[in-house]
Amino acid sequence: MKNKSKMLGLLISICLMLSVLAGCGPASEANNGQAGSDKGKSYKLAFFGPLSGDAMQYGVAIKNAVELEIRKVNDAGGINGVPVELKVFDDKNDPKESVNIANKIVSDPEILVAIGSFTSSCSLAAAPVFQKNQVPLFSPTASHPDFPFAGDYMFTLAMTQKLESKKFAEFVIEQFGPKKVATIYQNTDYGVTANDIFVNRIKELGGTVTGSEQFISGQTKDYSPLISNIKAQQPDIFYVIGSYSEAAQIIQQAKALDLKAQYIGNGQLIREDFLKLAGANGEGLVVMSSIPVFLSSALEHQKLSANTEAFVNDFKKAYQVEADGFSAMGYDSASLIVDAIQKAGADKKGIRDALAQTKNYAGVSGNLSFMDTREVERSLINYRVKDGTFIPYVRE
Amino acid sequence: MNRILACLARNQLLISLTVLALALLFPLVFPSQYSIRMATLCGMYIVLALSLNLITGYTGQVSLGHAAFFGIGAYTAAILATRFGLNFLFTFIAAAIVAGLAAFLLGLPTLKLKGHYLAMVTLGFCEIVRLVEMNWMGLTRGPLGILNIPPPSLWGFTIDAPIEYYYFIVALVVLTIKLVQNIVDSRVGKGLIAISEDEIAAEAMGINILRYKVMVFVISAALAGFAGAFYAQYMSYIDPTSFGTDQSISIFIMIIFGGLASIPGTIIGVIVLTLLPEVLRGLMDFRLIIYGLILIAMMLVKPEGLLGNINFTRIKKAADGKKAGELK
Amino acid sequence: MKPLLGIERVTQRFGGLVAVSNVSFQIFENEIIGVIGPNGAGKTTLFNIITGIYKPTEGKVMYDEGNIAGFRPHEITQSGLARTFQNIRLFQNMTVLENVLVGMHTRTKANLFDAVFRTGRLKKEQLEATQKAEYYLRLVDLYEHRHSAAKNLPYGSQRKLEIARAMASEPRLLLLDEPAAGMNEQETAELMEFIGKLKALGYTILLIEHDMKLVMNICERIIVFDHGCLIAQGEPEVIKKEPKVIEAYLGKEA
Amino acid sequence: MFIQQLVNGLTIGSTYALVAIGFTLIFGVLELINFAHGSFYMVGAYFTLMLMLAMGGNFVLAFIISLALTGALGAMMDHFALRRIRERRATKDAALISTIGIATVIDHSVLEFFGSETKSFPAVLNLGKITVGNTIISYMQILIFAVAVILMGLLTFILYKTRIGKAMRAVSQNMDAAKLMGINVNFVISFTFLVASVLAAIAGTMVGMYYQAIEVTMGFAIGMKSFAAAVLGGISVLPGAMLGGLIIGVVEALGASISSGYRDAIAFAVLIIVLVFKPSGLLGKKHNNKV
Repeated sequence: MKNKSKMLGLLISICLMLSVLAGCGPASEANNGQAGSDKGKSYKLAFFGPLSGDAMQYGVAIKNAVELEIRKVNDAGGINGVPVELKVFDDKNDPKESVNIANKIVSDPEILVAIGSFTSSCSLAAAPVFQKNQVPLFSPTASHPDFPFAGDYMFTLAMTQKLESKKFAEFVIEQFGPKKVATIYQNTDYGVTANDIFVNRIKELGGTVTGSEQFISGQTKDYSPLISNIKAQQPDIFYVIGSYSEAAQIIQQAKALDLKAQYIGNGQLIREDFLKLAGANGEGLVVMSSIPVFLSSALEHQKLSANTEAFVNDFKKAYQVEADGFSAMGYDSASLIVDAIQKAGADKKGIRDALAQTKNYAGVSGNLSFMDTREVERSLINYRVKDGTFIPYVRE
Repeated sequence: MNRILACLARNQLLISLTVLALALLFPLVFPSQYSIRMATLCGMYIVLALSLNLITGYTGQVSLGHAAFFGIGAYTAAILATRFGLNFLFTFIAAAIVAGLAAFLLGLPTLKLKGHYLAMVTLGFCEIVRLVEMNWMGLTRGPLGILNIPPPSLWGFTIDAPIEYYYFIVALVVLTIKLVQNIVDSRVGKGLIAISEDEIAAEAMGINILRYKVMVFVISAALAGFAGAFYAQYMSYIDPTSFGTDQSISIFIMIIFGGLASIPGTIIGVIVLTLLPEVLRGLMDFRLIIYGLILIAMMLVKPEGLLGNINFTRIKKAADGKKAGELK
Repeated sequence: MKPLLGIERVTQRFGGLVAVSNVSFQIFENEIIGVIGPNGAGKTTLFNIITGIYKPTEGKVMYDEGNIAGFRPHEITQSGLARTFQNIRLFQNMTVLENVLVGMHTRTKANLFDAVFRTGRLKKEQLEATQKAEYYLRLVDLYEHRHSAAKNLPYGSQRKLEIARAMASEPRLLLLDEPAAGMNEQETAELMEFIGKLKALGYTILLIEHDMKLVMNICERIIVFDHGCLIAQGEPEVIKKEPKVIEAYLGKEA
Repeated sequence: MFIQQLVNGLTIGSTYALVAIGFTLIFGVLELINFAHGSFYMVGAYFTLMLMLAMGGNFVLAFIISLALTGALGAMMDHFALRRIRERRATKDAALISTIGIATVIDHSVLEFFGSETKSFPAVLNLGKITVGNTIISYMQILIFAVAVILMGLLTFILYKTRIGKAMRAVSQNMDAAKLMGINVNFVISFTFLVASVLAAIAGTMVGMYYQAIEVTMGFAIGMKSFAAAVLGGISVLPGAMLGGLIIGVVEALGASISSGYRDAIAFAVLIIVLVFKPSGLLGKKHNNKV
């Protein structure tokens, strides 16, 4: 018994020593980017996002889409014959990690552009590092209004909440008239900003806001106290701002408590899992979104542009899973960067300028153009849930 | 084994000087921004872990709310720096004072609680502080966090290059070690250790238990506030997610892993546990499973931590005593 | 002669149980008083009342013209009462010397400020304290073991260390709770001789003890407890013959 | 509206009580905060769901196998990770860290095999609901409350009426003395972990059925609240877990109706205030220190 624990102890300490030595060694990036391209001439890009932890599903979807575009470009001989190499990092959706990775990326001068991160708080945390080192940071999904202003090397493909929520409010008033609106929103940077802008715009357009309830995601599964509050205010419209799993549970509990109102949601809900989770309770839900939907159930009712069609099929073939709005944004980010490198070559400042001039680019995630403040302008695409699927919204 | 310890103990001063020299040379040997950044974070966590060790290691009071004071310090410094642009002397000291005050207000009524009850109160307090940071939009901008926190600056000289931050935190670490050592090696320190050994006997020796516990709680919180101020001005962006109970628990694991009531143990524990996730970064998904397994294995092999209850000063005195004994 | 300590009609109830009922007695300077009585007679409870661990349900503990009943234990030690415990309560992982240094807590003044800045006062005081502590350790001849951990000492030495630690707070009244418990013949004799030395040094001692030989030889006055009441008080010879005492110990003749 | 919030509070409270009973059992017998308890709650729910999907919706069988699996996992945890720490007389913190390690391993293994998206839990018992005035109470809410009471009763029966229960109480009083009395302490403790893990699996499955959704983070979310409930009620006192759970649930619901953001802050503030005035919890026995 005695020597067994000695041996185990030895094993542990060796493993620890190794890990400490390896850790302190000169910055040993875990290079698990694209296999194949030699160390020689190649355009190096980096991707960082949540590849583990609770936001893993979103990060992986974007990474796959980016790799899909880069594989396509490399198969077609790379950019003017030079292959593209992608280094991938996992920031666990933790701002501290994103900054660690940002420092790692800027330490390698060859990396031209960094794609990431998924959430605004991670992208905001990493922004100063990239801005100081003049390396363009292109986040496919960061929708925080401050992000484009964190530096002139910052780009995002998502319409910031300032524009998106304003358009949502205008849509609601236009479709349902100046009614009584109640909101329930996730206490994250996305949720708080989206709610504030939406609520102010509703008031500006003459609607009345009966109340806004807030919840901390991951803190509890029971929203009944908040729903009972809202029910007492008898709203006509109930806008749920949260992830698809939270929204599904909120809607399910609201229906259980007989909250009678027109339920509306935003782009985060457009997923197969939402329909499964919400089930029958989802019927009649109206969803406003600035990013497209590629769910197979919704595809029959929709006519897609040629390149979107190709993307959806390629993604399904490569990863046996449905493409979603996030992966579409990832794909567009990669193709925009590739075009910019084509124009400006391996010069970061040139790439930045090329990206800034993009005007009504017919991307896979819809037609978009960069305003001079590097914010993105998009048109809304809206849906209604009917018989368990998203169908294009049509005024009833 | 104790022969090695005795020899280590005898030339304690020599070893700590060499370690300090190594620390000073580190940025020249590993110049990349990434390694300097990791070393700076290690330094910050050492200050945090040493301050927690004062409460849990030396005074035996389990506190799972240390990240609350870390957060309070960070937010105090961030708010003062962004709104009033004060130099770092002011923001750091203000952060320490506010964190210390919070510890006093929490400690006075609750420090009569024992063991798991105190652990729960501190855990609850940490969650309350995080929720206040999340909801008090006017002060902390809630989940939006505070942006562009200016780097520490004093009379025109600003610290912003990674290497400057590194030497700044090394100085803070040395200060903290000296402070903890001085407290522990004094009459006050002996009183704290007596409390951790046997409260009833300690009180019978005339030690005012509550006053000592509140005092050590306030000092340790002030140090955590100090580290928080450094974190805020180093990262230039903070939000409530990094000051939750999971952070408290990870600091707690570091001191248990390194060894309670042992300054070298805490330092090693912090370095290993801060670098481990980085080293395992390559394994992407299995990283945290392995982290958990290492924790379990470590507690099986050495439950008292790497350098648990090895008190070098005592070994040194015993060695001198024996030598003196032989002479007499 | 003014009594050093006066117990006036002290009663202690735990729920329904009366552990100490209406006890009064006095202790004078430089006396050695023994407290005897069968187990559960309330001796240690009385001790805990005097040293502030329990606040008496009724009654007063007069010390220096003030009623110290209900004071916190550390206040009572500060005012000059020191105690040992029935089941040894040493600081196990601290060294022998450190245990005694903690005992001197009330007699040393270095505060947090001194500690942090290692002021001259701290160093000077630490030196003096160490010398005084070594003096006490020589008294109980534990000087050689001063750097070993308290938990490694044999049982008898741990008892002596606890007494040395109590003496280190320079008390006017020393309360010993069964100091001879678990000691063999030879150790008890040494203890008896040591307590004699303490009397010569001017200490006033109140001790609880079951070892009749020790009590009868060393104590000038004996107080007998039974079922929480004080049933007898006086010189050893008188107590030996006192019928109530014999009855309490040996039970009624058949 | 107040009654509705009360009903909401009692439901949330009974889910906390269900989990808190497990905390109190482990703490009562071992004086150990079992940080992995939340993970067993989550893993129990996942086992039930996955088995049910694999066996074509046969809920009862899936449920029973899940209880067995989670119970075995609990006993294994004690046998491999905690037993040696006990034998080496190490500090309680070492065991605490070990449970944190186990929680990390379990959570991330589930994340690895089942992915991080929320899984929908089919509504096995669709019992419908009744409306009293404008308050809506679903039968499922009553069922959860009833199960919590039944489990507590069952556990009290085991502890006070069976031989193994007597052994568990003996171990909780004094482990070494229990050994001398010929009690196989390691078996008893592993059995305690088995019972606690089964309780956690029951709680996880009930909550999964009621909310019709489970996710990996559900364990951590409820872990802290139910530990607070166990402490509020007076840790190591069984009815205390029930009482503490209900109080925290109701306070949280009422707090949420005042300001949804500070919902949990209010619950923890109440806990701290109670502990300040009653240091060993509401039903906890005030143990005076034997000198």
